[in-house]
Amino acid sequence: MTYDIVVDGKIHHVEVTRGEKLWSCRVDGQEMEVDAALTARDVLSLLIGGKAYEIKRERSLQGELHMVIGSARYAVEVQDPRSLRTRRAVAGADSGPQKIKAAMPGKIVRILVAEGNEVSNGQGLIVMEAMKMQNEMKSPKDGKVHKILTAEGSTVNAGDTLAIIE
Amino acid sequence: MTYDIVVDGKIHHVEVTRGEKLWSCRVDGQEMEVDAALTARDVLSLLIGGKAYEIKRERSLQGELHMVIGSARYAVEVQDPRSLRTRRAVAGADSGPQKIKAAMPGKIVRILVAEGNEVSNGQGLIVMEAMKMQNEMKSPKDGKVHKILTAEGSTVNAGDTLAIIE
Amino acid sequence: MFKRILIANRGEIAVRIIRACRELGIESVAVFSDVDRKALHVRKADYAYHIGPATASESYLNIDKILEAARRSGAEAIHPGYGFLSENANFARACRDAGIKFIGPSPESMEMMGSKTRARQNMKRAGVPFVPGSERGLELDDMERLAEQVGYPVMLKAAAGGGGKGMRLVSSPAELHSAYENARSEAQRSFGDNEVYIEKFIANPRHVEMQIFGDEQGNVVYLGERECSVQRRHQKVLEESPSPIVDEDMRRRMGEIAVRVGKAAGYYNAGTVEFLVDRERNFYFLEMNTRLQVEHPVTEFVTGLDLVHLQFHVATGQPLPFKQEDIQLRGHAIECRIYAEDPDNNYFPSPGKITRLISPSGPGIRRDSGMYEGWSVPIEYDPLLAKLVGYGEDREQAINRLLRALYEYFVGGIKTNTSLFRRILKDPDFRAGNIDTGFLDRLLTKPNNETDPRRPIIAAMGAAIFASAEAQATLPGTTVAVSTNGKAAPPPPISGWKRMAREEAVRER
Amino acid sequence: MFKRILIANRGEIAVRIIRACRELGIESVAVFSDVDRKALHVRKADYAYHIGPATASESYLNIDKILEAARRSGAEAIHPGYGFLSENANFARACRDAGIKFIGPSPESMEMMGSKTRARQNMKRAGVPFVPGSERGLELDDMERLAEQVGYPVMLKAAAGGGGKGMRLVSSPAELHSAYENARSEAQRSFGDNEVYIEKFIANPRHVEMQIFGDEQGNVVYLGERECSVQRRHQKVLEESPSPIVDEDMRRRMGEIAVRVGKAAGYYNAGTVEFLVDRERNFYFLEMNTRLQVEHPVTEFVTGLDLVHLQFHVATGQPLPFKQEDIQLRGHAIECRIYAEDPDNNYFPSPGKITRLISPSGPGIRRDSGMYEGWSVPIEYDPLLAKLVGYGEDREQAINRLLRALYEYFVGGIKTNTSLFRRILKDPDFRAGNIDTGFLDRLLTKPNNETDPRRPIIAAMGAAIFASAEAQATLPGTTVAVSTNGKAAPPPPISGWKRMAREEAVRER
Repeated sequence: MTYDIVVDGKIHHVEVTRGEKLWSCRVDGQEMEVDAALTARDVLSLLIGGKAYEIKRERSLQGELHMVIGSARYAVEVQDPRSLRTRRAVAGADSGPQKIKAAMPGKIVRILVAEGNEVSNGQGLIVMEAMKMQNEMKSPKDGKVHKILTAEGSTVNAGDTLAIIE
Repeated sequence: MTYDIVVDGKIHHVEVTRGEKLWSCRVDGQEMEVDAALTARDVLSLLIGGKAYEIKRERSLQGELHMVIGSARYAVEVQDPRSLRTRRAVAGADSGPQKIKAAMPGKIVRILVAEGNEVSNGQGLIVMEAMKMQNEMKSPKDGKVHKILTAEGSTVNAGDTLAIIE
Repeated sequence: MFKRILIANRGEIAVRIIRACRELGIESVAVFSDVDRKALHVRKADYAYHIGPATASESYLNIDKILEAARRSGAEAIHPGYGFLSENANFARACRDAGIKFIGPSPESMEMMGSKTRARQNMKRAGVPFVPGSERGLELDDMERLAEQVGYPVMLKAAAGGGGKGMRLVSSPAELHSAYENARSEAQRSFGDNEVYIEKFIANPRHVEMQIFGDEQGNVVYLGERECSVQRRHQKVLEESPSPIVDEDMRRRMGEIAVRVGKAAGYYNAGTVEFLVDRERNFYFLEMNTRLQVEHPVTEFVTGLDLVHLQFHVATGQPLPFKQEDIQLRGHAIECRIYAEDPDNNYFPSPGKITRLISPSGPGIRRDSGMYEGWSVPIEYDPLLAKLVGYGEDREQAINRLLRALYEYFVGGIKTNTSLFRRILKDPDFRAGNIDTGFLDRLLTKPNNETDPRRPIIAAMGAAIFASAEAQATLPGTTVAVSTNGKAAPPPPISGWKRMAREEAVRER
Repeated sequence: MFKRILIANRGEIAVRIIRACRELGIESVAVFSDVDRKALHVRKADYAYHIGPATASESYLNIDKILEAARRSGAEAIHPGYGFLSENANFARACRDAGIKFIGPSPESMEMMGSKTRARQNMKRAGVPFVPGSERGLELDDMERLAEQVGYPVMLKAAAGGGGKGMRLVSSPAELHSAYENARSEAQRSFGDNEVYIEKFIANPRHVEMQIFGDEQGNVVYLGERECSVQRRHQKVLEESPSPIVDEDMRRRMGEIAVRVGKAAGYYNAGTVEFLVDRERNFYFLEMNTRLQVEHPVTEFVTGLDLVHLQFHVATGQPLPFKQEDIQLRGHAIECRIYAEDPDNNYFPSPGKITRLISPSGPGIRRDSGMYEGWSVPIEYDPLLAKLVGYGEDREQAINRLLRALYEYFVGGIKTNTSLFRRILKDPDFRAGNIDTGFLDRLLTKPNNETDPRRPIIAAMGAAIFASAEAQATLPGTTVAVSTNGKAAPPPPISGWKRMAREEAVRER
């Protein structure tokens, strides 16, 4: 089977075919014979020419798919080559308006910018308190505060959009 | 709901009804209010008047159901009151012919009795080797060797009947 | 020994105390809020009582409800753990009035030490060295005067404080006013007491603390120091014992002063005396924590003692079972605090359901955990999930064992800060013992390049094999819908896998 | 240090060695048979090579295949673990010839010690005390003569033997003949060598062994004893250090003799000298094990050392990093060998799928395990699943911590012998240190009444609640079919539970 797979924003073209004992894999044109075994739920053991890899699959609360190899974690998106989402996924990172979302429920302690302000990548925008900790949410890019969608003291839920940077 | 539940060979009549917060339970006529929560797969937490019990459910390879409480393990059979299996389960223990079964695959090293021999409870019948260990299978009761269904040196599978004591 | 003890806490520390109870044949009584019915400490206890809603003030911080649970359960003693009511003298007194033994120091010692300014006065009399600053809470104008006097930068601190709450660094007179107001309001919010005092700020000090232990006969011993300089936002992240800069002589001097502090406070049970250490290895009294510390396991590893067993022992009124000279320190131990927070997202808390948990074990590894697979981390409480502690013949072996254990540790479904510890433990400065309270902030500004060019390709292949094996159960050619199903646990292995398994089974004959 | 090491073993010991490799930055190479593709040691290693079918003689015991894997992987050294090829001098020699470092003693030392009779001769010269008996394998008639001479009861032992294989107790001349034949055939089966020798039988001795460690410079030290008297069918079940009957003086005398044994054999790397101890605490040389022992973790706990790190270190040709007087023994450690066997069914092996695994951790607990949830224990190999080791300030605390950990340990789907350890650790004789090699057989004849009259009722209630919650997803009134579905993992929680969960969710707001 053939997939376009986005790993940390970079596309890889992957073909996998299961043979009698091994899988034949072609990644970005590179051929490999792989001994693959599911050892436990969401845990895949790969042997490639003697080298062993354990891959743990995880879906986060936000629904992102991650592959964890040893101590490294990779955000992965498995794409139907015909779909268009891939390009977005790769391009999306920096261009266009960015929503600042609450990753979890909490309370807005302070808002550090106003609509229309110019902000730079990494600049603090909103201070939120959750799990007894205050956390500053920073701007993902250089740009302008298009909208503030919350107020100091208000309580927000996971996924709520708090501001939009364009 | 109502069940006849056999715990280590003894029948208990159990009625359970789930209420808003608690379960109402009646075991052998004794009433109890129980706070029950499934904490993990097959792990049940019960609070009965402050006393906490963690019950782990297990089905063995042979399909027996066990309830493990702390360090104690109980063989349990959940019965539809209308069925007859209960009585068997309770009575069965000592009466009638008993099959000596191989609990796992292995090799028959020695057969210590012959058909027709009188045997007493706990007397060695067959020596089997598995997992690098020799194990003697003993008679479950006083009786007579009705049949020997295996031979020295033969390999047997789990569940094979090796002998019958009557 | 007590027959039954109530643990007025939750999470890993409640589990750790329940374990000590079971080891000593003591029945344990857990308490839980609405969101903790399925918490691990409830699963492990012999008794468990519901004490109210998630909000701590209505459950774990509610003295009446906890004493009520103690009465109902017939507990003879209460262990407060750390945090919550552990340093609340009113609670200790309420226990005493209710005829229930509070496992900790007397309310009087707690009060004396609870207010930093009063502690300071008492300690000064005992000849304990201090960082120059105010003896007590100050009004703004007095504070401005004193700040000029000791010289900027200065640190503002909440008198009732702890754990960085209500602390502010002020590097110039211009900043003093707003910092003062913020510190007061945060102190008020956090401790219901807005008293704030001032201290000369020591640049990049080390934070070293001394474990002491006293009995009700007045004996006090010290059990070695802990280096706690690795902090983020004034919160300890990693602790170790011994400290890389403390030699036998310094340990003896620091220990004897800590014992003097304890005796001056009429202290008994477990306590910790915190010191600031400057570049010249001068140390200054910082504060005393009148409770069992989060990081007590590193001391247990190097002393071989069980501090919770010891707490129970002295709480029954018996004297310490050993003298100072019997303490044998051996080896090196380091603790990592595993938090539910996202290192890739500014360490933002990451509660939620733990869909997968693979835990390390093996030589030199101790794990004190409050989580389990399938449990949901509530948003209401401190995000500390577990403590991973490594022991070694020496510091290097302890570090290497921890790195090995962190490599094995996998918490799926939520984010944890395990990658942070890999960075710390691999850092050359850390490995050389060159750490101070500014270490971690400096480290986090460095780029993190833990990368193997081959790995992303393996990740892609793995994702494809997962997808392919599962796709074959559904329509061929379809792909795994990543966006859907995110919140639920991943679907069970389906026929694609089953077939694969069968093939393997055949092959294995 | 080595760059890459192959581990010629499986199960918990392979995992333990792989961990040591990772801790020291060494790449680990696992080998596996057909049935071990999914074994934990394969999951944890950096490299893994398939070496053949399940039958050990065609895989883990096959020298050519293992050396071939070593060549393919580029491993510079091989650690044999215990069992399999660990005491096979031909393998050690084959490694040497292949230019691969065998992590263990020289083949010459192994050969000298491998044959008990030759070891005996050498040790006698070194002035090591012996149980009276034959110097070497005997024919039946010589054996009858010698048996009369030393007096019955006597013990027959396989010269190449170990672990109880080929051992026979003979209490009267009448039994000698058949016992001799059985011992020879079993020895032949087990070791391919039917040489059998004879020894005077010491009634209810203790089995105490001394850990020694040597370097290639000829230095040999002892690291304290292990009491291994708790045995079933001559198989160790539980080991501890220190021994309840060994005081400092006896430890020194026993240790110095063990060092003499090592030096007489030109021994280096880890080794163990086994002694029989009679009621008067006289000890007699039994045999030397030229490998790392299963029970090495108890010594690691009391010495604070890592013996596998140390094995790597001396295998690189470096001298021991410490002297005898640097060894600091502290506290007490006990190991329980967790086997896949059924205590309620005559300890019959119980392989199969582990459907549920809840593992203990916390203070003073070390777990070296080769299993994981979802893994199937193969029938082809030794049933040792894991080792649970408890440390304490003293023996009592170590016992109590182990009991606590055993209480937390749950292995579902197969049977394990955890209940056996609860019986042992609660037994008054054991707790008093009154143990000998007959202890366990005596204990097992006693009735086992670990019963709480209330528990069966709770079990019934639990079963009913499980059934009721699940039944509601299917037809009301139907019950759980116990007989079906037995082999598969239990079905996932279904709507009965879901509803319950929802109700709780509501309640928790």
